[in-house]
Order: sequence, then C-alpha cells, then structure tokens
Amino acid sequence: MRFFPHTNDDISSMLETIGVDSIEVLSAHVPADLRATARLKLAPGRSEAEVAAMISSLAQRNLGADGFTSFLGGGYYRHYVPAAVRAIASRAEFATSYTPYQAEASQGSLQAIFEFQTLICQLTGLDVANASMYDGASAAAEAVLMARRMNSKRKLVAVSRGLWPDYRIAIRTYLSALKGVEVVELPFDPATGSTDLGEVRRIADKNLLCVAAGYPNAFGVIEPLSQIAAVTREAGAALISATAEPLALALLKAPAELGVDVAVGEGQSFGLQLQYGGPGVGFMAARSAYLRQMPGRLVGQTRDRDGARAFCLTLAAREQHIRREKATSNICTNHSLCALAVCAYLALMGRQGLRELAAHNLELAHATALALGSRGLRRRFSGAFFNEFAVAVKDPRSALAAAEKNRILAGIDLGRDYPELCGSLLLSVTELNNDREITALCDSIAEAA
Amino acid sequence: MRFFPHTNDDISSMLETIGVDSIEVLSAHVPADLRATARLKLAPGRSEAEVAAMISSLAQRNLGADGFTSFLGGGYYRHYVPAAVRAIASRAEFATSYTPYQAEASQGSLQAIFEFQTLICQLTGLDVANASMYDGASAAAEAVLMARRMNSKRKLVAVSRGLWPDYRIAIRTYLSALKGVEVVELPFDPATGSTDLGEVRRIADKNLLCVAAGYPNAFGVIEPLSQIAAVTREAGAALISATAEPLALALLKAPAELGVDVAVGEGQSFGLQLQYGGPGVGFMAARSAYLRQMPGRLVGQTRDRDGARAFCLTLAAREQHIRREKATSNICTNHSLCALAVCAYLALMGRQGLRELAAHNLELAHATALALGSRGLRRRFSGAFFNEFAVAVKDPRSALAAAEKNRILAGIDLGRDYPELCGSLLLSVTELNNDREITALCDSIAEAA
Amino acid sequence: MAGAGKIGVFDDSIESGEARISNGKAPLSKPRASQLASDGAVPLIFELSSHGRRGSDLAAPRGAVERAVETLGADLCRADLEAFPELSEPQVMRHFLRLSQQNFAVALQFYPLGSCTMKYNPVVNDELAGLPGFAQLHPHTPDRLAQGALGLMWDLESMLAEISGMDAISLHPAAGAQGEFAGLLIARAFHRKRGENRHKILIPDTAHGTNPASCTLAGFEVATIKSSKRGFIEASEIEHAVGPDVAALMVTNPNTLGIFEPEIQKIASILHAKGALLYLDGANFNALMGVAKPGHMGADIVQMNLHKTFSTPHGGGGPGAGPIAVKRDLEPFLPSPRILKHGDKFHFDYDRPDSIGKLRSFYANFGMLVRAYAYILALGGNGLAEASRLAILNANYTRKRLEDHFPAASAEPMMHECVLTHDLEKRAGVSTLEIAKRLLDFGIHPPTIYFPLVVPGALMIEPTESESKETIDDFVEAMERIYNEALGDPQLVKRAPNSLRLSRVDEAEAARRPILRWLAVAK
Amino acid sequence: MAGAGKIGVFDDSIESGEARISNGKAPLSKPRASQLASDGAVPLIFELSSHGRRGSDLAAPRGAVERAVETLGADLCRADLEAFPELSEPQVMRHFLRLSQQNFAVALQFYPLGSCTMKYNPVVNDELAGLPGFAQLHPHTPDRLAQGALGLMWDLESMLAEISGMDAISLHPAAGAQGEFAGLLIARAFHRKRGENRHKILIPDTAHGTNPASCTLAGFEVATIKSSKRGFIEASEIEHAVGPDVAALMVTNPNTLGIFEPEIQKIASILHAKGALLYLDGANFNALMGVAKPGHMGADIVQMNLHKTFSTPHGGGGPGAGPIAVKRDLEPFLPSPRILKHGDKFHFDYDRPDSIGKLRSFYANFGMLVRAYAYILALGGNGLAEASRLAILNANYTRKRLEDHFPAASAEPMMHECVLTHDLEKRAGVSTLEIAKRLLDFGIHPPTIYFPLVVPGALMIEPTESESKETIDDFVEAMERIYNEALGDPQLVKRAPNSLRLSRVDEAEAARRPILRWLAVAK
Ligand SMILES: Cc1ncc(COP(=O)(O)O)c(C=O)c1O
Ligand SMILES: Cc1ncc(COP(=O)(O)O)c(C=O)c1O
Repeated sequence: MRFFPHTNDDISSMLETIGVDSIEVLSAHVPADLRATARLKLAPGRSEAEVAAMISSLAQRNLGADGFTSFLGGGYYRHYVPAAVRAIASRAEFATSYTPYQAEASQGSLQAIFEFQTLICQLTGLDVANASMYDGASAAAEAVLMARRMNSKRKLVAVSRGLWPDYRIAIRTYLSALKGVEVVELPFDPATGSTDLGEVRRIADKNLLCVAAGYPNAFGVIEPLSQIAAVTREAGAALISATAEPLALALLKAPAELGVDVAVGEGQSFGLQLQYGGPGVGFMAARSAYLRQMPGRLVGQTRDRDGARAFCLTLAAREQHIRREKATSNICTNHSLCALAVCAYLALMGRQGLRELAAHNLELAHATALALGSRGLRRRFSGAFFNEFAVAVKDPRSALAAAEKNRILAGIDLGRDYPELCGSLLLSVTELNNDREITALCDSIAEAA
Repeated sequence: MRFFPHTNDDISSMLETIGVDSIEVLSAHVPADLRATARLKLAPGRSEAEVAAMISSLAQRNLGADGFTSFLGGGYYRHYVPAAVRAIASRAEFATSYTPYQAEASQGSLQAIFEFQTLICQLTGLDVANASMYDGASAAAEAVLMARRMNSKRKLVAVSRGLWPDYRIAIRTYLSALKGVEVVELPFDPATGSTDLGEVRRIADKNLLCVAAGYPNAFGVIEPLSQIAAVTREAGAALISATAEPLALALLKAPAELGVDVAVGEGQSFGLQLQYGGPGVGFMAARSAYLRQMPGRLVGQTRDRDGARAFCLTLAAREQHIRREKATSNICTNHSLCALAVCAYLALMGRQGLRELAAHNLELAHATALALGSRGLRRRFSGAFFNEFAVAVKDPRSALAAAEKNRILAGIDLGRDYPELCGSLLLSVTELNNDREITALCDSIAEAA
Repeated sequence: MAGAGKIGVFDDSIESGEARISNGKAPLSKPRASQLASDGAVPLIFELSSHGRRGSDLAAPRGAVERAVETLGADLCRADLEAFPELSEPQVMRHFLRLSQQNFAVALQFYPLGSCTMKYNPVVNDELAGLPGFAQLHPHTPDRLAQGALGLMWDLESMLAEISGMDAISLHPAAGAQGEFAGLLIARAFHRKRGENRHKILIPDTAHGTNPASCTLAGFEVATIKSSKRGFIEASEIEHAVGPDVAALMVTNPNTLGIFEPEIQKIASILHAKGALLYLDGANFNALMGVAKPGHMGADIVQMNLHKTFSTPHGGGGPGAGPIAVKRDLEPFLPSPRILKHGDKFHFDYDRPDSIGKLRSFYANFGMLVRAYAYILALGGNGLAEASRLAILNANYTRKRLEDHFPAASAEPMMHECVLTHDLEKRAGVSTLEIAKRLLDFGIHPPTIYFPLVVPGALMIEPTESESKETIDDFVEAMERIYNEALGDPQLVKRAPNSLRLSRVDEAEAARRPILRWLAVAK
Repeated sequence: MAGAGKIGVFDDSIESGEARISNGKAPLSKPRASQLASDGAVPLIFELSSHGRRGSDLAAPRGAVERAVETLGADLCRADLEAFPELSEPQVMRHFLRLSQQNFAVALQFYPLGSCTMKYNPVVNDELAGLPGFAQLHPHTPDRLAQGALGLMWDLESMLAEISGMDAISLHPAAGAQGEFAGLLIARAFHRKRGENRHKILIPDTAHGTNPASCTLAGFEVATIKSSKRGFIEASEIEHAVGPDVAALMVTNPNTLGIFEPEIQKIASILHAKGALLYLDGANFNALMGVAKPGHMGADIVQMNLHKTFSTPHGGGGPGAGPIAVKRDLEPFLPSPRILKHGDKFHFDYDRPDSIGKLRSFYANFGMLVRAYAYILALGGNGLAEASRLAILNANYTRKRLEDHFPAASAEPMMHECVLTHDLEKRAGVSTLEIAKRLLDFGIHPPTIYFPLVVPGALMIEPTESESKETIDDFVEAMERIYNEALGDPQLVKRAPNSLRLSRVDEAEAARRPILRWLAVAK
C-alpha cells in the first residue's frame, strides 16, 4: 500500500528486535472473541485514480455555485475566495502540524493566530479574542457559558428569536445539562425585524444573565445593539452579539462601540469555501474582564531566552488539559487552519478593500430589494439591512420552484423555521451576483408571485 | 493595483531621493515620438474574480478529458497524474526560483535535477543525461546537432519517416540553416511499420552522420533498434532514438542495450498534464563520449568547503552564457519544473509500479486491437507495439465522426500526415481507458466502417 | 529557506525599537519591519502595513463606501477600519510563506505526538475536498440538488458503523471533544427517557482532559477511577464504583498508556447490569482497526476522531471532525438532523423528537468528511487493518529499542503508542521538557509529554504506521544520544533548542504579562 | 523549517561512508540516509529506496508484467528497472517538501536577478492554467472542440501585438532563446525569398549569450559591435558596419546595461535603407510597457519572454514561453501553424508555404500562455504601464541609493534595471562573487553578476515593480554593510555564505571530476 513504508524485510527485522514471530502476537492479549470478529467488511483498497474518479462523480452530483445562480445565505455566505488564500492555507507546514504546544517549532502557526486574534479585536472593537472556536453557533453557546461563569448567580439567558435557528438550538443544547439556567426567547418586532426592545426591558432584572442577539440578525436586520446595551448595562447583564456575516463589520459600528461585552460569530465569509456547511470557524472576542474565563486557546507574545520576539500558547490554566473538569470549556482541537485562512484573507482585502467589498455587497442587496419592490414585492421588515433581507411573497414554494426552473436558487423559505413568517423568502446578495442575475431573480419570483 | 506595493508616499519619497519630480522624468530620454504613441489600447485592469470568471468560461469551451472518452495519443499521452506530483511541483520554492546559478541557495532544485538526470540514465541505460530540453521534438533536433559536432565531416542525416511529423519538421527546421548537411527520410516497411532496414543499409557509408528513429515510433511500433545499430555502428554513424511515450521504457530494453548512442524523448507521460501540448519536457541522454558536446544544463555533485555533499550547475563552458556563438546550443531557460515533476512522478511510481503501469497499458491496448480485430478491423502494421497502434478503416473521417457522436475521440487520422496511410486510424490506449470504453470505441468504429 | 543561521541577518526587534545584537554582528542601524531576514524572523502583517497599499482589487464601483454609509446612516457606521493591515498581494504571500517555514509539520518532520496520530495526510484528499461540487455547495441547497454530498455522508456513516461495530452514526460533531459532549448528552437523554436521574460519570485517572471537561459541560459529576498499577482499569474497581447514580463509564481504549483494557468486556457487563452505559473514547482508534470493534466490547457510545485515525490533516490545531457512534437503543437521541435513504435518494430528516439537538451550525464539517471518506476508500478494509497492524508494530519496536534508556511506564503490552519514562531528572536534573526541546535540534517534533498524568515525566510516543523503520531508528538514536548528553553535558540539553531560530521561549512571561494582540505603537 | 542550525543534526555523509564531524558535535554512529536531519540535508531518493516499497497502487491486474513480457517476447524486454527508486508516498512527499525548503525563491526572498525579471507570480494564474478544460486538453483535439483554448491564444496574440506595436505574433517558441532562433530563421527566410544571401548578424558586445548562440544555430556569422563608452550603440557605428552581407542587427532594448538605446530609430532607418532588418530582443520588455513600442522603434522582429515581463513563474529554470512578433511583410515566414479566426470560430492554419516550419511539437507552451493571458487581463493597459513605471522607479531608486558604494557602470539614464560596479576588488581583494555570496547571509538572492561582460565585476540589479521601498532599503543597507565588511573584515565576506546549510560550494571540483548521476554503491 502506497502509504506504508514497511518492506517485508523491515517487518521481519523489527519483529526480531521485539522478539516476537508476528505482528499478531503484539495484539494477542486482546480478547480472542474480539479479534475473531474484528474483520472489516469493506471493499479492498483502491488506487488513487479509482478513488479520485469515485469521489469526483459524487461531486458532480451536487450543484456547485457554478451551475446555478444562487442567493442563498442564512448563516453561510457566498464570497469570492482569492487563490492566494488557498495557496497559503494548503501549505503543508500549516496544514499538517498540530496544536502548537512546542512554541519553538510552531512560530508560523502561532504568529498567524496572534494576527488573527488582533484582526478579530479590530473588527469587534473588543480587547481580547481567542484562537478560534468550531463555528459561530458553538461560539455563541460558549459565550453564554462564559457569561455564566462571570456571573453565576443569575439564571436567565435571553436569546433573541432573531438569532439563526442553529445558533438558538446550539445554545439550548449546550445549556441543556446545566442546572438552574433558564433560556427564554426574545420575540422580534414584526415590523422592523429587530429584537423587541420592550420585551428586553421587561425581563431585565437582577436575574438576567445575558442577552444574545444577531448583528446583523437572521433576517439580515441590523439590530440596534446600543439600545439593548443600555438595558443590559443597567441591569448588570452581559450583551452578546453574534455575527454570521462578519463582512458587515467592515461598515457597521464595532460591537464594542455599541456596548457589547462578548462578540462571537462565524468567519466563513472571510476566505473559506462553503463546503456544505463546514468547516467554518468561530470567533470570540470580549472585554478584558472576561480574559480568564475565555474558552479555547490563546496565543500570546513573549520573548525567547535571547530576547527575540516569540509567540506561544498561553493562559492554559483555563483549559481542559490542565484544569480537566474545571476547565472553561472542553474544546481541544479547534479550527486553527480556518483562522489562518481568515487571517490571510483579511490581510489581502485590507483596510480599504474590505470596506469596499462590504459596500459593494450592500449596494447590490439594496438594489435587489428596490428591484423587487418595483415589481410589487415588498421587504418583510423595515429594519436596516446589509446584504441579506426578507421579502414577502405569496407562495414561497412556487416562487422557489419557478426560480429553480431558471437555474436560480432564490433564497430560503423563512416559514420553515419561523411559522409566523410563512410567506417570506430570505435573500442574500453578494459580490458574486451581478445585475443580470438580479434581474433574472426578480423576474422569476415576480412571475410566480 | 494589488500586485504593486508602492504607496503614493513611497513614490514621492523615492522620487525625492532620486532627485526628480515624476517617474516620467526617468524615461524622458526615450524619444518623445515613441513615448507619445506608447499607450496600450487594452481594457483596464480587472479584479481577480473577473479574470477567473473570464478564463474559466474559456476553459469550459474546451473538452477536457472529462467530457469525452479519448484514445488520442500521437506524441502526447493521457495518464493519471497523482496529486502529490502537483503538490510538489506547485511548491512556491520550486516554482518561483530561477536557474540555480547560486548553488548554496538552490540545493532543492539542483538535487531534484540530479535525481532526474539519474532516472533518465536508468531508463535509457546511457551514461549521462542533461537537466532537460524544451520537449521531445527539439531534443531530437538538438541530438542531431550534437551528433554533428561529434563528427562534423559527415553530411547525411537520416530520419526515419516513422518519427512523429513534428519531430521530423523540428529536425529539418533546426538543421535548415546549417550548410552542407542533408536530411533524408528513411521509409518505413509498409508491412511492419518499422524503419526500412534495407534502406538504412543502402545509405550507410562514411558520409552517414546519424540515423534517428522512434522507440516506439509514430505508429506505436517498437523499432528493432539493435538491427539499425548494427548498421550504424559498422558505418561509424550515430544512432539516435526518440521516445514520445517513455512509459514503454519501463518494459522495453533500454536504448543503450540496443546500441543507441543518444536517446531523447518527451517526458510528458510522466506526471505532466496534457495542457494542449505544452509545456512538456524534453530529455536527452548519451554515451559518456558525448558529455562535452551536450546541449543544455548539467547538474553535478560536489562538496562544500566543509566537505558536505552539494550540487551545482557544471560544465558550463559548453553553454551560451560562457561560449556565446561557440556554445553547444542556445538553450537557456529550459523545462526544469517539468523535470522536477517527472522526478516526483517516477519516485512515486517506483521500480515495480512503473513496470506494472506499463504492462497495464500494453494489456489494454492489445485487448483493444484484439477486440477491433474480432470486429473485422485489422491492425495496419504487424510490428510489435506498446500502447498505441494503427488500425485500418475504410473511411477514417466517418469513423471519427461516428465515435464523436458517442462522445469518443477515437484517434488520429494518419492520412493527414501520411498520405500513403490514408485509411488508418492511430489509437492510444492507456490506464485511463477501461473495458467499457474500449467496447464502446470498437462498436462505434466498427459500425461506421 | 532552511538552514539559515544567525550571521548577518536583519534584526527583528521592531516592537521594542531597540537594536538587538545578533551573534556578534552589528545590527541594522534603524530596525524596521523587514521581509528579508535570513534567520526567518517575520514581522507582523500590521508592521508591514503602509497606508494606501492594497492586496485586492474589487469590481466595486467607485464611491461605494460613501454611498453605503449614506444608505445606512452615519450612526450605524464606523468611520474606518483603523489599524487594519494594508499590504500588497506579493507581501501577503511572502509573509505567510515565510511564516510557514517556521513550523514543524508531519509532512516534513517526524512528529510522534502521542494521542494525536500524526500520520500521513494524502494530498489527493485535499484536492478532492476542493472540487467545486463540494467546495461551492451551500448548506441550504435543497437535498434534491445535493445528492452527491448526502450520499457520500450516508456511505461514510455506514463505513464508520462497520469499522466501529456500532449501529448508528452522526457526523455532526466538529471535533473529538464535541463528540464526547454529544455522546454524554445522549447518555443523559437516554437515562432521562427511562426516568432515571444518573448524575455521575466514572473516568479513569489516565483520561484525556477533554473527558472530564465534557462531563462537566454535560452536567455530570466526575468520579475518578484509579488505574491499577499495571495501567488499566480493573473490573472489580468498577463493580465497586457503579451505583444507581452512575450514568456511564467513559474510557479510552487503548487507554492513554497505550494499553488495551483487558477487562473491557467484563466491565461493560457490569455497567449494563447496573443500568449504566459504556462510553468509549475512540481517539485511539488507530490501534483497533481489524483488531477489535468497540461495539463488540460492549460500548454504547463511541466518538471517532477523523483527524486522527482517518487522516484528515490537523491544520495546526484543527479543523477536525468527531462523529459519534451509538448502539441501536440510543439512536433516537443522536443530533438532528439525520441522513436517511429512500430508494436511491437521500434526505435530511429533522423529525427527531428525542434528539439532543444541535451543537453547531448545519450538519457537519463536510470538508473533513470528504477527506476521511477518500482515505477509507483508498485503504479499504484490508488497508485499514494493515494500518493498525503497522502502527502497533512501530510503537512496539520503538518501545523495545528504547527500553534500556527510556523504559515503558508499564510492563503491559502496548498497542499503537508507548508511554515511556526515564531517570534523567533524578540522575542529571534533566526534565522531560528539556529532552523534548533537545529533540527539536535533531529535527524531530517531540512526543506528547507529561501525559498521562499518572506517569512521572511521561513521554507518550505514537509513531503511526506512516513512518519507516529508518526514521524510528534515527529517532531512537537521537533519544539515546540525548540520554548520554544529559549525563555528560546536561547544559547542552537544558538550554535546548540550540539550533532553531529561537532559543527557549519564555512561556511564563507570556502568562505573567499577557500580550494577546498587536497594538499600534504611536509613531 | 527555517533557522535550523548545525547543532545536533544527523550527519549527511552517506555517500562517502565516513562520519563527518559537524560543529563539534558527535556524528551518528552509523551514517545513513535520514529524512530527519535538522539542518536540511536531504538524502537522494535512491538512498531512501528499499526493495519492495511502493508509492503507487495501480488498478493493474496481477501478473500483468509477466503477461506483457510474454506478449512482447523476452528479447524486446528488459528484466527490471534496476536501482530505480522504491519509496512510499509519505517518503516521497517528505523528500520533495524538505528539498523545497533548500531553495531561495522570489515568493519568499528578494531575488533581483538582473535580466530575469523576477516579479511576483500570481498564484491564481497557476490555478487557472490547471482548470480541467485546459490541463486535460489533448493537443490532437479537433479545433472544433478546443475553441476556448484557440480563442484564448488568438486573443493573447492580439494583446501582444498591441503591446509590442508589431503586426503578427506566433506563440510557438518554448522560450526566449527559441524565439530568437525562430526570429533569425525568419530573417533568413525573408532575405532568401528576396534572393539575397546575407550571412551576418551584428550584435553589440553587451548582448545576452543566447543572441550569438542563436545566430550560429541559424547559420549566421556574428559581427560584434562595440558599445560606446556611454553604454549604447551609436548609429554611426552601424552605418559603418552594415553591408550587403548583413541580415540584421540584433539588439536588446533597453540593453543589458539597462540603457534605452537612444539612437534606435536612426539605427533602424540605416538598417532598412541597406536592406537589413532590426531584430529586437524583447527580454527586457518590463521597461517598455506604455513607454515605447518596439514596432514604433522600427523593429522587424521581436521575441517576448512571457516568463519575465508577463509573470509566468520561472520554475527553477523554466518552462517559459518566447512568442515571436513580426512586421507584416515577415508574417508569411512565421512558424506553422497559425491561428485564424473565421466569424467567431478559430482554427489552426497549416497552409503556410513560406513558413520556417516548427521548432517543437504542437503549437506552444499553452500552460504558460494561460498564465500570461491572466496576467495581462488582471493588469490591463493601465496596469501594465504602471508596472513598467514602477520597475523603472525601483531600479533608479536602487541605483541612486547605492551610488556612493556601488556606482553605476554608465552615467546614462537606466530603465528597469541598473548595472553597478565597485572598487572592492582593488581596495580589499573582495570579488563580485564574494559579495554575491555574502548577500545570501542577508536572505537576499544576489543580482546577476559578471554580466554584461563589458562591465568589470558587474552587479546587474533588477528589483522589478513587485518589491516595496522597504525591501529595497533593506537591500541597500545590506549592500552598504557588505561594503564596509569588505574593508573591515574581508574574511567574513570572502568565506560567505556563513549562515546557510552549505558553505561555499566547490564548483571547480564539480567540473574537474564530473559526477552527473547517482550510482549504486556496492553494499
Ligand atoms: C484520548 C483523546 N480523547 C479526546 C481527544 C479530543 O479530541 P479533539 O481534540 O478532536 O477534540 C483527544 C485529542 O485531542 C484525545 O487524544
Ligand atoms: C536579454 C536576454 N535575452 C534572451 C534571453 C533568453 O531567454 P530564455 O532564457 O527564455 O531562453 C534572456 C534570458 O535568459 C535575456 O536576459
């Protein structure tokens, strides 16, 4: 087999050194009945060419972004990934190393993550960011857990219904086993699509642990975080913002500016392919007070013995391999390589480029909303939006079907996850869409509606 | 522009240092009329996404190996390229360096080429191989020129008509300017498809500089080189073999064993994609007597000052940058990266794998010939063949057209380049073809014939 | 460029603003961010930044930013992305390529990091995961139009079921630890459903840190089981420890000493008899393929780390994937959705009333699944078994060759990894950490150290099946040499690494005065 | 891993069988081929080979080799591929990845190799060239089914015509030198067709070596033109030299001193008046875009090196591409076939009775053409002109900054590169070669040295537009430091490189006793 370097001679001589007759002897202590039934009933091994052919044919049985025009968003966003990002992230030195426990032999990964942490701090305006989480939803859940560690007497976790369903479910699942914590859902204002402020005020008392809201939220609406923050600050609760489309942060006020305590989100938009939903990368940033309660790895700057700048994992006393059952989180393997790709992407886009890209997204999305409006299709919500919005249609299913006939994936039927929003489509428009596509989209939906 | 690191401030400060007001001043000495008309009437610059989209759409307007079943050969052969070869050859350290003039900073490229030279020597059985030529055809032409330098009194160059048309034309073009050299074509035996031995004998005298023949030749026929060698040796002429499908050398006797003096060929089969005909890579190996007349670069083993093994370019006194008009060749930039890919490919295939792959090719091709035979379609030549052969069909055009309807590229109409062979198709069968494809091919052609 | 030493290099002490004397050579007159330093020191992207540079050109129409701010209103918008990097594309490429050369990685170095299974990662798998039909497939694509991806996952689930001897698989968890968490929530849901309130998990003292951490997260109390002197759990101990409050035993097998738990079946029976479950941490699966199936051992829940046994690259710390496998009666509790097959069509099923829910967005780390699937297809049943056989051979050969200097922590047979110890601390005051750092001078990534915690100064070595006898022989020789150095010239070992760009990194300083991000220095 | 020094490394003296003492540390007891050496020494694939290993699994049915030998008959067949390498895939990957780190390359280092235009090579271009529709396109595909590729080339030809100011382009030649050869054969054919037998080419003494070598190959005699003291050709000199036997003047512009030939138009007129042609070597095109078009200078024939100005990567020595551009009256002589457009369809035209023929198989190095095309599309007309402007700026800035220590070889304005000289040989016995080697210690690839031949101890520096001011400033500082070292501590410079894995490589020894291949050592 091409992956095994052992020759028969190697095996014989190794066995001789060990002093046994066969490799089987080395596992002979494994109970015989287990060994007897351990045969793997799988097809025999295959050449690389065969494997490549089989898997390529599966890939062709999907619809890449190529075949269809797409307006799908809803937590994962279609963006152009520069080739340099792929070239960098596929460097074997980055891709085939592991957690940089040995700092002297891992400066490449460590420095890139230090840069990533800095970029996340810059985008969110917060003081400290970690080395990555699995994804946006689990990062949101971990943020709530962190808020709880900071303030363990409070019991009420308020999650905006305007958070993506997966985020809400992940928060509930992560909290499901914790005693005495109650999760409530904050309704959204049916007109604006943003979290119902009255309701926030209503529940804001000494028992309120935190409020979690999207920025922008699951309807693409830019939540008025500063107003929520005024309430949470007053109540002594934490405000957690979750961002699935971090490109918006290039234009929008930084969460910290609005009073957010912990900002989490999904980094996929920044240089990661869609990959049917994973791996993306979660990010988490917080005010410095949270530092010792952060989950996950942190990279810090230090010096070597000769005074040269160096980076290493730090504050590991929070982590599972040191603190075990008292750790801030169970996370071990994280999404480092994805964070590195994000870092490369942001370095390429840069200060001006990222803002221009964001503006371009916004402009296209707003143009789409206008074009739909001029065909009599109105936005479902009035709240300000970035590159995603909901549109009211009579029959979402037939609208989607009509579009699909024109090889367009027109969006997501919001009614699936929000029964109260049946008759709404969620559309995301990015730089990968052009005017021609937008017109075709509008025509298709308008016709069906 | 994303490729330029200059900020406006950089430019100003650089101009200030130089002591001029503008960049234009630096080229103001270029005649004004030239400058005035130098504007490039090309579209303005484009984003990476735009360029990628434009070029992808051009790529889709071709037929990759994917869309069609192919039996095309004729000098370039379809083989599976392992991903590791691509990963290795695309390492920036290999791809973005240049000719390894500075040995201490180029050991990666130099050692790989030293290994390539060794592999070519092993395959051909000859003593010395160079660092690469452009391709098989130009290597063949350079081989003839080299033979001439070794024996400059002789005037007659005999080229087998069984060499690929491009090779014959390249030889003629390379020789076209040299005074007193005559190129004659050796006919092939219409029955066997190999070079007419009688004709070789007829012209073999003191004036004969060299004979060049394919191994296998342009009809896929394995030339009986040892018989030609007996004649050339007797006459004191050189025998040059050219191989466009070097995979055959894994099974066939090494050229040196058969009396060949110089073996050249095309390395594309060994890990290079088809790329519509280039870049491939030429190889050249020869008996040691030819060493100082070799064209191109040579990598040699030596030591550094502390005795460590090292590699460097050597015997440069043959080359254009030293010898100028007296150089053995004008070649400067060669096909190093392709040679490196060949080296990686052969290291992966290895001693057993390469022979098995060759045998598999042979078996499939012979099975195809048999299957065609059983449908009444006979091989055009009786000579032994490896993975390519000519088959006699009544109307090649309609056979090709019929196959194309079934999405099969059935081969090459030999009549195009060999009027005497009209009514013949040249087919190449490789490991990329399977039994189902072979049956479909035979059915399509048989139907049309 | 490897081998670059310290003579004549540019100085890298940008941040301090102070020129540093490197190896007796005069430093540059004005230290600055240089992309040339021959010793490999790399400035931060922020230090390479210069206002007005760009690394991307966009089709965005001019003035878009101003118009966008107008559209949204200034009070929603930030004024700028202050201090964000501004580099050209060539600088970005050079930056990261130079950084990459500052890493050890298994593609280039021997990397016997115990418990991490740093085996060869076939590059073709990365290529296949990058095919447009996968890479550009949006997670909200209707099932109908994603049949290839769904089919691949369905097939992978079947394969993992066969390999593990379990009944049902969910590919949902993002990593091993998330798989543990999912598994423990399943155990919890299972007991709840049966009206039982079991709040304790038994965990041996050799367990990986994620095990107890996951228990806490899943709302369980941890009760530690002491391993026997021989290094495994005794059934009698479990018999004794399992009460009606115990939800499960969570055990790694082979355990982190590399020892196959000899009484695992008996233990499973005891647990089952008392209504408790057996959770098997499958991170060490590389020992088991074709040797023993967790399902047959009596395991009820197993998580499998695809980034270990199934060869998806570790990525400098991730991403990975941690599928969870369960026995039939636990299937209803698996994360939602699940993939179902009807005829020859696949779809996601969300109708899972007993499911524990979701731990992340969408279904799974699909990109990693493609790689693992390609790996299993390539090896096949025979190849996977051979991988385990050779991994076991390599570990035992390493153990045997090193036994005179670094004896095994237990006399028991070990499987795919071996945990060794040594007397150098006592004899020469040389610690395991120092031995590890000295290995770097030999171009070898150190094993896992100080783990499992029960072994003093542990060296946990997992060569994997990808390494040749020659490489192990070299490793053995390096270890022996270090042993002798520690006795003869301990300073050489204690001040290691001696040959990398950096000398020993001061981790204490990093923790004492945390600098976790770059901050612009006032110019 | 960069920065690995020489302490504690495995010994690499395999071939000699003798243990070598490295930096005072004890070598391994038994030297052997190790893939671990921390200093980066890499054994040959042949030394890593072991019988029975394989790096590929094939679908070939068992016994295929034996059957094949039977089919062909034993006397056609070899018995074995003796001494051919036998490695597993992980070993092959590790081998080449480790080797790669032994290279300087422009993606990672400053590489101002004069006359070679080592500019940034956008990685997206490599990706695009690898698209299946290109990579898997067979050269014998019917034109009908290759319209994308043909269209791309047709478009690229038009662009190159616009850029060069010439009328017709052939993309056929594989590199600059083959382009020169093609161009000279065209000149020859042109004169022949007119019944003239001109057998001489005028070449200035600053010409690149390929120029005279190509002349010989094309059957011409070379007559060398002395450059003026100021570093260019004087029209009066040409007036004098052109006789009825002169076929052409072959001139590089800007010439290899970086100087734009000021009298080029006058020279062209003289040549044309006397029936001779002007061949312009376009290897230095990076100075010309938007500045001056060769066609307007009076050039009849120009070759363009796409691997220089148009950014296709240099590949450690190639492949490149050397399209040839001609004026209308020379078009009939271009290599055959040519690409024609009829309506919106493209095809190859082979009906070219006056063509010089072919110099290689098939049409062109298509893979490189895709990259050059992508590059031109990305920059556009404005970007290409900007590239030349910034290349000129960088070269002039470098020249200015270095003038006190390394004065320019000529007082004339220089364009995209500058040729400098120095007095260190005289003042300190330090040669240009030694300066070059010392630059390696600063992580900088040296400039082209000792060329052009007319400049004693020449340093030919071409920074290209891809390099930042900061990088040039660092380079300048390194050069100044070396200058001072040469005076103060000449041995430091003379024994350079001091910080790479290898010390100075003995090139003389390599030539004296050529070892050009590995040979199995009897064991
Ligand atoms: C024994 C064991 N269990 C669990 C884990 C956790 O897996 P992951 O890092 O994928 O979360 C690991 C590896 O880190 C491990 O070695
Ligand atoms: C001025 C000049 N002319 C011609 C050439 C030859 O080009 P190539 O190396 O592509 O054959 C070169 C470069 O090597 C050059 O610098």
